[in-house]
Order: sequence, then structure tokens, then C-alpha cells
Amino acid sequence: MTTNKKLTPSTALHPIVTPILNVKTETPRNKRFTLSAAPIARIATPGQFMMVWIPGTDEIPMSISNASGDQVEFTVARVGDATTALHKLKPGDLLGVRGPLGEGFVFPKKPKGKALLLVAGGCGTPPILFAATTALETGFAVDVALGATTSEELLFQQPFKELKLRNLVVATDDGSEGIQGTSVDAAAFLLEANSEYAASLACGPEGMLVNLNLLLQKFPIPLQVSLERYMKCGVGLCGHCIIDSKGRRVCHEGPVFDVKTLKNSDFGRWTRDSTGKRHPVNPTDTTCPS
Amino acid sequence: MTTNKKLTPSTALHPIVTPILNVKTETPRNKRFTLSAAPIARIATPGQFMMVWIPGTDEIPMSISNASGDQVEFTVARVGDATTALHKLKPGDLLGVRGPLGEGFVFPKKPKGKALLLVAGGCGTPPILFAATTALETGFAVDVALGATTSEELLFQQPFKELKLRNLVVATDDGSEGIQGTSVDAAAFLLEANSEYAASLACGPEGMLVNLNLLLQKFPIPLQVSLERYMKCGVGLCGHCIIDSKGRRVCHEGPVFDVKTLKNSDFGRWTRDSTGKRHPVNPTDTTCPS
Amino acid sequence: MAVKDREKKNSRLKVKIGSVKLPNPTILASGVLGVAAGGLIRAWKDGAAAVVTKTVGLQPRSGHPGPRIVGLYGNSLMNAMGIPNPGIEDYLPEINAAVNQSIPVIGSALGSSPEEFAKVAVALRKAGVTAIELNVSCPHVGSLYLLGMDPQSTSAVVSQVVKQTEKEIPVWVKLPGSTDYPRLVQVAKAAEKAGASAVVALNTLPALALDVESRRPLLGAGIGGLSGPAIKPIAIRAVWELYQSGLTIPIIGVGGILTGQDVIEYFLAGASAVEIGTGVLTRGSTIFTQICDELTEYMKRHRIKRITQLTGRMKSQDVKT
Amino acid sequence: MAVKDREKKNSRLKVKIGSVKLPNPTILASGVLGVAAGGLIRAWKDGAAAVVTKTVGLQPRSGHPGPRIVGLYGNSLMNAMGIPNPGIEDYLPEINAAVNQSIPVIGSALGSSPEEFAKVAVALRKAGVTAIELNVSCPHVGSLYLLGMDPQSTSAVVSQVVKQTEKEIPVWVKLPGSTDYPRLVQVAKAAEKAGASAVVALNTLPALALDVESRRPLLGAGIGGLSGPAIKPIAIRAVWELYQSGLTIPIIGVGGILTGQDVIEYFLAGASAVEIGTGVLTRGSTIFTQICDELTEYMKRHRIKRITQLTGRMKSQDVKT
Ligand SMILES: Cc1cc2nc3c(=O)[nH]c(=O)nc-3n(C[C@H](O)[C@H](O)[C@H](O)COP(=O)(O)OP(=O)(O)OC[C@H]3O[C@@H](n4cnc5c(N)ncnc54)[C@H](O)[C@@H]3O)c2cc1C
Ligand SMILES: Cc1cc2nc3c(=O)[nH]c(=O)nc-3n(C[C@H](O)[C@H](O)[C@H](O)COP(=O)(O)OP(=O)(O)OC[C@H]3O[C@@H](n4cnc5c(N)ncnc54)[C@H](O)[C@@H]3O)c2cc1C
Ligand SMILES: Cc1cc2nc3c(=O)[nH]c(=O)nc-3n(C[C@H](O)[C@H](O)[C@H](O)COP(=O)(O)O)c2cc1C
Ligand SMILES: Cc1cc2nc3c(=O)[nH]c(=O)nc-3n(C[C@H](O)[C@H](O)[C@H](O)COP(=O)(O)O)c2cc1C
Ligand code: FES
Ligand code: FES
Repeated sequence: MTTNKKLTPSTALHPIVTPILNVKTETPRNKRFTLSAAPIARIATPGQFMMVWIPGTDEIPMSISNASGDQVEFTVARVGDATTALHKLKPGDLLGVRGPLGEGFVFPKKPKGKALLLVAGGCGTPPILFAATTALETGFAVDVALGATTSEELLFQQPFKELKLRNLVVATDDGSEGIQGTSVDAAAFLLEANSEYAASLACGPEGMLVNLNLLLQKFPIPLQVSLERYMKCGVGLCGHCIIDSKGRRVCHEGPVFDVKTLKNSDFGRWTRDSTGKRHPVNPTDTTCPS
Repeated sequence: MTTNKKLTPSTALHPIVTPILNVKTETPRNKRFTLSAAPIARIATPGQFMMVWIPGTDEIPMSISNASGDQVEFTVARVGDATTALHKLKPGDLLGVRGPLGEGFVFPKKPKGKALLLVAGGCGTPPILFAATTALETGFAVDVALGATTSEELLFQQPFKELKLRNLVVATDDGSEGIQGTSVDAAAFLLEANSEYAASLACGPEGMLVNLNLLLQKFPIPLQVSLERYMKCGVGLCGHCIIDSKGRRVCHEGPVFDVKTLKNSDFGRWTRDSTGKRHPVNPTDTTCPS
Repeated sequence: MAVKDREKKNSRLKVKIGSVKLPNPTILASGVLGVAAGGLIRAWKDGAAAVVTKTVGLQPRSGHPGPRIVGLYGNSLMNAMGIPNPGIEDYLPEINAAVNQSIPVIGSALGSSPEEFAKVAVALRKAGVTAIELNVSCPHVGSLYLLGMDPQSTSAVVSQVVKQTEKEIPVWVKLPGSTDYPRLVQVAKAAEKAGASAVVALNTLPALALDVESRRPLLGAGIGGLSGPAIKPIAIRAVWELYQSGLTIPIIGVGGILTGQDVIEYFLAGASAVEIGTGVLTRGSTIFTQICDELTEYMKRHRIKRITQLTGRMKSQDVKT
Repeated sequence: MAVKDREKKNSRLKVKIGSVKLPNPTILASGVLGVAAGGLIRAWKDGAAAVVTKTVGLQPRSGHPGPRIVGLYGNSLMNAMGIPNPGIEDYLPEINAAVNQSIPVIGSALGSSPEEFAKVAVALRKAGVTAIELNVSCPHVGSLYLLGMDPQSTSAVVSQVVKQTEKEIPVWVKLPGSTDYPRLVQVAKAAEKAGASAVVALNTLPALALDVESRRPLLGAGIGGLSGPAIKPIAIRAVWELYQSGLTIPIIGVGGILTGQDVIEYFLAGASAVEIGTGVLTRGSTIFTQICDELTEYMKRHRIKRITQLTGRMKSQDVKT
């Protein structure tokens, strides 16, 4: 065997420990963090994630919400111990990041003249921002369906507006802004006007992804969804995030899957807790999982 | 630190274990062994050596007497346990080789129109054969002074004759062939006719090298000598083969040295046994050290 | 290639570990891919002759906080998962799914007392596992490591497990990653005497790696277990020590295996089969078929009919200790 | 750069190991370059603050047959030199040549009894060495390794050496490459009580590597000692265990150091200085200056005045064992 891997462990396995450059409060619940981590930033694609180490607390998976030059960003919804600890950190505080991990969204070939339907539900919005940016750079027309519980929790409305999107349709559960409903309702709204999409890319609560998949049954639009599962190693070794009998790992073959490959999987059905115990996914729960 | 070394240990540190392809009896005391060891053969230069492992016996240093294509050759004088064990081996038997080790002869720049004086004393002949071949390929005119105790121990007379040498002068201690005397006498003979050499490259018993150096004092010819010292690691780690207060290692900075760098060294003065104990070199002993 | 075809192609690779017959000597090590049935099945489809489950106890464990793994120089790894597992009851569906596909599953058990070990083993046996592997050696969970370094305690666990499983199922003991050979041999012999059918050598070695920026251990639990190429020569040394100690039960080698050559090394030192963990990260889950192909190539080139002929065949007349 | 200039540039790196003051924490490890005075001098000129001699006994030893070293995956190494040395009397000229240049030389001694150790130590002291390092831990020579795993025997050796050298010279004890921490701590505490001034952790770990073509061990002696990156996390684990055990004498870390970062890791775990062996192969003999430059860069970036402030400063509130 000849392996060409260098002796220095890859940044997928060994954290880059680096000070926080910037923290921005995006919504009452979400903060965006910027770090300098060139080896990750330079090769990251939308949908990939990092394991973020909060020294002294825990290491948790976070989607990359932007990568440019030497810098990476991720955006954290405060839901529990580790995310609360993260929210308390300030520029200059140290974080460790391993990545980029997993497989991101796969953009269809020949973008010219084609449109993508991006669907972002609440805490699932970060990778969609990165995907929208990249899709536009690649030459796609991009429509975004953006949902949140309420007006003030609408994530990245401003950054999305600054992009040259074709359409941005907003939905809130309480109707405080845009359509009253979920991001799936926003997507339905877009599909009514025009259903010529080369693909749909989505991230959000699993119930929302299930509903979107149901909606898209009626259209010949391939759907890619980004899943969340409890992650321990993040590199495909431990098996904690496996979702089917083929042994597909959310951290390694995912987190983004073509929904067709998820037919006989735990998608919409089962999830595991930190012990590895399976719990049913509530498919009608369209709020953020955490 | 970024190191570019591959995970597979280098062949300098981990033996290539491979069957003997050919054994040729060159003189009653010397046998030539051919092996296939591409990673060594492809980069070896004249004067470099290998550590040759005779499984179950020992590992000993051997100069490379030829390297072409994927094959390397070395030529062994039977002097003790390990070399006797080697002499008993047949094609198909396994040997391990680590290398190429050390620094070989440095050929002067711009060979065109220049001549080299190669001086080979007895058991020191193998690297000189390789050097002669390479020097001719590089474009030098090559004179060889070849010495041995007696006619039948003259090593590689035939191969030397097959090369397009400018002159080959032979000497034997007992006068049974060529000049009566040592290879230094043969060199003196050549120098009388013509002393326009770009450099002299020599290998043989240390007394002979000392004498050659004395002889060359009168000429403006830089001399490179290949030394022998007891070797344990062969890669510059253990320090057993150190010859001066600068810590120069015969296995690493040598075995070939410009004789000028040897001024304040053990050259012609001290050698170490297997325990590391120093013993005086007998400078008048011009027979093979082993 | 279908599993059956592969077995035919690699017919020289059949092994026996006591009464356990396997088509090749490669086994998925505990803690790798095995949290979910899908992982066990994948490893088997990708060539593993048998698969060891994640170590499981009576009660659920969340394991240690992250980071839980960190890669080191030279493809070695440290982990401090802390043996997360849902407890035997909730883990049974995973085992069943694999056993239903006729996959030889080895159930890895832990416990805080001989009785607890035995309860888990009994449940594993009921689930139809091929053998039990007792994890008395995890270096980052409670006192497991010390248990496995103590001949008496290990003997007590093995006896209890053998008794409660009515001697009806092979019991393997996974030894601690230690360089204390006299002790490892004592433990192995105590296990043998208490009825163990094989020993597995070694678990990960206790280790510590630090991040110099935050000045903290790189693993959430602080101490972790070292695996991968770094530990291979240490584990092979242990296998050889066990082999020539007079132990009569088979030895399963584990630690740092990446290639067929590595497997041969373990066999020559005395192993009858091997387990592979970290290699799944380095070469992917098809490492098992890759290695079997490399082994068959080696066997053919050396005209060896059965890999079992290689066990303990290191030429060692000159070896000093 | 002259040695003096370097010391000025790296003024943050000064350390003390008991009474031994050194301009930086890097020491050439025993067995590397040190057979000859020229090697000791070279390492010092290339930045080592002190140099440990080849281990030397009363009688000459030829050492083991070759191969004596073999490189493994990931820049790790195994050696079974077998401690070749000319015996103390014939080795004295090498020490004198180094001592005459005012190089801090640490004399490494072995013996087959406390008395033999003491005789070598006395001769070393006469030769003007700065400290004695007792090699009770070579894993491929006789029973040295077992000696260093036994608190009583180690204590007997240390007492005798301390007595015969009239408590006039620091005595360091080099611990075996072992994962048996309770025992290592016992040995270190026994050594401390018997008068040792420092412990050195660790020597190489016992290991075995095979060539699958010849089916023989890759080293002439069979068993060898593992060094280099493979053992770093194991040795750091040992250093930390020793540090937090209540031991009061300083700990010198050794094993797998290649970079300034590695040295910081050892300090954070509890080391007061380090020794470097295999790294000389990987980065050349200037590894010492290279590392000192890396350390100074780290110290400046982190605004740390003295490297001594880092000893044991791992943030470890969460570390479980
Ligand atoms: C691929 C992926 C990408 C993600 N991207 C983002 C993102 O961009 N922004 C964001 O805010 N959140 C993201 N998450 C979710 C985020 O990882 C969890 O919210 C976070 O781990 C919660 O940690 P906690 O300690 O604060 O919460 P806890 O109180 O520990 O738990 C709250 C919830 O978080 C989940 N959780 C806890 N630890 C983990 C873990 N190690 N792996 C997976 N889930 C965990 C639990 O299942 C639980 O439901 C992502 C998750 C995955 C798997
Ligand atoms: C760089 C170098 C290149 C060499 N090239 C050749 C060559 O091309 N052909 C050839 O026949 N010989 C060569 N030698 C000499 C050869 O290594 C010795 O003859 C051989 O090691 C003797 O081993 P033995 O067991 O047969 O003899 P022993 O009975 O062990 O000793 C006989 C003599 O060989 C020397 N010797 C033994 N072991 C070693 C060792 N490990 N390193 C160095 N010397 C040793 C001893 O000093 C002693 O004087 C070379 C030596 C060196 C250092
Ligand atoms: C991520 C990970 C988790 C592990 N979990 C367990 C476990 O639960 N039970 C166990 O007995 N060994 C466990 N081990 C140890 C392995 O089974 C194996 O003994 C060790 O890793 C050495 O083999 P390797 O070098 O091939 O990985 C684990 C190892 C790793 C890397
Ligand atoms: C070639 C070689 C020879 C060694 N000889 C000795 C020795 O004579 N005495 C000793 O105490 N340690 C000896 N050692 C062990 C080293 O001093 C050191 O403890 C070990 O190699 C770990 O450090 P490293 O990883 O930096 O090499 C030797 C190591 C090597 C590689
Ligand atoms: S988290 Fe370990 S395999 Fe995905
Ligand atoms: S033989 Fe070891 S340094 Fe030259």
C-alpha cells in the first residue's frame, strides 16, 4: 500500500485552534462566528460542516455558513449547554475547528439558464446561505424559500437580500412577516409561479424536509436534503450517525443526501440520542429539532 | 513544521527484502551479488553504500558496485562471520538491503576534455568500478590504478577492460601481474605520464589512502577518499562512525570525503571497534582492513 | 463481488478461533461503525468475516464530552468516546438486524461487576451472537483498564460469564493496551483457566495529547486511548509474548492493522485472527476486502495453502527478551 | 550563530533541573550521536543545552547483531543496539573532550548490580559530568527494563550511587517505557526517596516488528525499543501521571519530540526539560536550534516570560483517569 497522506494529521482529524475574529448577533437566538482557518476555508463547499470545539465544554457539529479567503463562518442557534457556552464567547476567545467534513450539496452540471430552489427552515438556514452564494457565483438563477417561527428569528434575511437572488419568499409560523406558514409553504408559492428548477436544496427541521419531499413528489425536481444526527466522531469511524442498513453515515456520506437514496433509511423515521438509542422522528414537528 | 516524508518508511531505514538474482565469483575471496531493488537502484550514485541484512546473521555495510535499471550489485570480500555467511548464499535466498546511504563521489563540473584518476585498492575496488562507469557516461576521460595482493585477487580487471578507459594500470603486491607494488604505485606511474587530472577518487585500505594523499601533495589534484568505519545504524543516528570533533559521520556525511576536510580527523589515525573503543590505524598497513 | 464469491477466491484465508469458524481472519473491532446495525452489516459486506458490536452495558451511557477523537502524526488516532451505548435492551434491535442476515456477530460486553458482565452476556447470547468479547480494558472508562490488568478480577468476570452462559458460547477476553507483559500473560492465563476461549490483544493504550494554544487536552475526557500504526509493534510484541507463554487458547491480534502485510506480521507472532478498527478511517470500510486480496496474493506468492499455517511461525531462535 | 548569541536570543528558555541550570530545555538523549565526543560536541553546537552520553558500563559491550535499527510507519523507529560501549575506562576520553569545552555532559550509566552502577557513576563524576543518568530501563538489554519497573531494586541502585558519589552530583533516573502508571509512580517515588534529583520519562517501549518475506524480526535482537512520534502521547501521559502524583523532583520528558509544540506539550503535562533522540534523524542535528527558535516564537506570541512558567500548567480540571 502506498498512501499519500502527509504525516501532519488532516484538519478533518486534528482541530485548528484559533481565536474568534468576529461575533455577530443575527437574531435573538442566532450568532454568527468568523474564524481564520485557511486549510478549511479554501476547500469547503456548501453543505459541509465542521466539528466546533469549545475548549472545556464539548465539540459539536456546525454547518459552514460561509467560507471566503482564509475565513470560515458558522451560525449557532442557542439550544443547550454547548451552544449557550458558544454564545458567551467573544472575539479573541479560542475555538477549535475540524473540517471540512462530509459531503455538501452537489450542483447540477451546466448552470447556464437553469434555476435552483433553495429551501431554508429556521436553524437550517446557515448552509443555504453558503449554497445560495456559491450557486449564484456558478451561474444559476436562485430562488430562496426562507422560513422561521417569527419575524425576529428570520435568519439572514438581510444577507439574502444583498445577493442577486431571482426570488426570495419569506414565511413565518406566526405570520409576523411574509407568508403565514413554513418554508415549505414558501416553496409551494414559488412552485406555483414557476416549476422549472434543475434541483432543490434544502436544510431545516426533519419534519419540514419530509413535507418538502412530499410537495416535490408532484414535480420532476431532484431534492437534496441536509440531515442532522447526533455526531460523536464526525469522520465516519464510530457509526453513531448511521441512518440505513447500507451503513450510510450522515457525517461522511452526508450530511447532504439525494432524497432518493434515503428511501429505506431512518429519514423521517428514527434518530439517535447521545447513547445511540433510537427515538422516532415526529414527522409533523416542523420546528427546529434542537 | 511540515515534513513531506511519506508514511512508508524510506528504504534508508526499512530494508527491501528480496531474493538474490545472481551470484558471481569474481576472485577466490570476492563474490558479486545482484538484487532487484528499484527504489535504491534508481537513485544510487557511486560511493554510496547499503546496509546488507543477512537474515539470522547480521547487517553489514557494502558499497554499491553497480546500479542499473532496477538492479543493484555489491561485491563482498570474505573476511569474517557475516561475509562468510553471505558467500554461502545462492540465487533465490533472501537478503535485506537499506539504502542508498551516505554521500558518494562528487564529480567535478564540466567533464568535457577533463580526466579523472581513479585509484582502487583491493577490497576498495567495488565503488571504483561504479564510479568509472558513471564517469565515462558523464563524459570524463578515465584512468584507473588498480591494485591487489596478487594476480588472482585482482578485482574487476575484466569489467574495467570492457569499459572505454583511457588507461588501466594494474599493480600487485607480489608482482604476479602488472607493476609490483600497490595501487598507489600504479597511480604514481600514471601521474608520471600525465598529471592533468580534474580530480582523483579513491577507495581501499586506509594506509593506501594515506599514501595516495601523500603522493598527491605534489600535484594540484583534489582527492576524494571513501572511508570504512564500524557501522551500527548507517543513517547518522547512533554516532558510532564519527571521525572528528565536528561530529562528521562516515555513514552520513561520508563515506566519501574530500581529503581536505579530513585534516583534523581520525583519518589515518583512529578507528573504532564494535564497542566504540578507539584503536590506532596502522598507516603503514596497506592491506585490506578486514 | 458477492460474499460467497469472495470466500471462494480467498479460500486460503479460512481460520478457526476455537470453535468459531470464519472465512477470513479479519474482524471489525469494537467501537468502530458498530453503534448501528447498518455499520455492522456494511463492514461484513465489505469483507469482514465477523463483526464486534460496540461495547454495551446494562445501563445506557452517554459517553464523554467532545472532542472524542483526535488524529495524530502518522495516521494514529486517539479516542475517548467513553463507551456511549444505549444499554443492552435498547441495543438488541441492532444485533438482531445483523444476526438475521447470518452475520457472525461478536457481542462486546462491559459491566461494573462480574454479575453485570454476566447479565449482559446472557442477553447477548439470547440475541444469537457467535461469541462474547469481554471489554476489561478500555483505558478511558472508570476502572475497566485496571480490572483487565488484574488476573483475579478478570478471572472472576470470566468465570461468572462462562457459568451464566452455560459454557454454550465462546468467551473472548480483550486485554488492556499495556506493556506490562508478565501481567498480561498472567491475566490471559487466568482467563484461560476461568474458561475463556480466546484473548484479544490489545485494546488502545492510555495516552495524552495536548493543544498548546488552549493548553487543554485535545480530548474532552483528557486521557484517551491510542490506536493505529503507533501501537502495532507494541501489540505484536504482546501477541508474541502471549503466544510463547504456554497459553493454549487462540490469540486475536489487534492494533494498527492497515495492510495484508500487517496481518501476516500478527500471524507470525502468534495470532489466529485479527481485528481492525482505525484502519477503517485510513482505507475506508472496504479495508477488509482490500486486506483479504493482499493476503491471498501473499499466500499465492509464497505457496502457502492455509493462513493458519503461519500462526506463530516467526523464525525466532535468536530473539532475546 | 555563536552559542552565546543564541542563548541571548532564547533567554525565555532558561530552565533549572534541581541544581542544574541550562540555557534552554533541550537535551540530547542517550544513545544518539554520543558514542564519540564529536557527536556530543556537534549536538551542543547545534543547540542542545546539555548532552547525555551513550549509556556506559564497567565492561565493554559489543551490542546486538544487526539490523540494529528499523524505521516504521510515520517516522517512528525501533532500535536494538544492545548498548554497545567500550566500558567506562575507554569511554573517558570522549567525555573529557566534551567536558573540556565546558559542555554540560550527563553521564548515562548501567550496571549489573548497585555496586557496578555506583562504580561507573563515581568514574563519571571524576570525569566532570554535570549529572548522572541511571539507565534502569533499556527494553532490549538483559533485565534492565525489569529493574526499572521494580521500586525496591531501583531504590537500591539510586541509594548506592548517591552514597558513592557523596551526594555531590545530581542523579537522574531514566524510567522504563511502560504504561503501568501505578508502578512508574512507585518507582519514581522510591527513586526520589533514595536521593534522585530528577526522573526522565520515558525510555523506548518494548516492541516487535517482523519482515514477512523472511519471517524474521526486523531487528537482530528480535525485541527492540520503540521511539519517535508513536510514543509521544504515551510518554506525555506518563509525565502527567508523575507530575500530579505528588512527586517533588523535576521530570524530564522524552519521546517523539520533533517540534517546539511537542516540547510545550511536555511542559504543560509537567516536564521541566526534555530530551531528544529520534528527532535528530528526522530533522537533523540542528533540531535543537530549530526547536528553540520555535519555542521562542511561541513564548513571544503568548507573552510568556519564562518557559518554566508552563510546567504542569495544563488546564486539567476535566481530566478523568
Ligand atoms: C451536520 C450538522 C450541522 C449542523 N449545523 C448547525 C448550524 O449550522 N447551526 C446550529 O445552530 N446548529 C447546527 N447543528 C445542530 C447543533 O450541532 C446542535 O444544536 C448542538 O450540537 C447542540 O448542542 P448543545 O450542547 O447546545 O445542546 P444539547 O443540550 O446537548 O442538546 C440539544 C440538542 O442538540 C443535539 N445535539 C447535541 N450534541 C450534538 C452532537 N454532537 N451532534 C448532533 N447533535 C447534537 C441533541 O440531539 C439535542 O437534540 C448541526 C448539526 C449537524 C449534525
Ligand atoms: C561504507 C563501507 C563500505 C564497504 N563496502 C564493502 C564492499 O563493497 N565490499 C566488502 O567486501 N566490504 C565492504 N566493507 C567492509 C565490510 O562491511 C566488512 O568487511 C564486513 O562488515 C565484515 O563483516 P564480517 O562479519 O564478515 O566480519 P567480522 O569478523 O565481524 O569483522 C571483520 C572486520 O570487518 C569489520 N566489520 C564488521 N562489522 C562491521 C560493520 N557493521 N561495519 C563496518 N565494519 C565492520 C570489523 O571492523 C572487522 O575489522 C565496507 C565497509 C564500509 C564501512
Ligand atoms: C473510535 C473508537 C472506539 C472504540 N471503542 C471501543 C469499544 O467500545 N470497545 C472496545 O473494546 N474497544 C474499542 N476501541 C478499541 C478498538 O476496538 C481497538 O482495540 C483499538 O482501536 C486498536 O485497534 P486499531 O489500531 O485497529 O484501531 C475503540 C477504538 C476506536 C478508535
Ligand atoms: C539508536 C538509539 C539508541 C539508544 N540508546 C540508548 C542508550 O544507550 N541509553 C538510554 O538510556 N537510552 C537509549 N535510547 C533511548 C533514547 O535515549 C530515548 O529515551 C528514546 O529514543 C525516546 O526518545 P525519542 O523518541 O526522542 O528518540 C536510544 C534510542 C535510540 C533511537
Ligand atoms: S459521527 Fe461517527 S460515524 Fe458519524
Ligand atoms: S553508523 Fe550510526 S551514525 Fe554512522
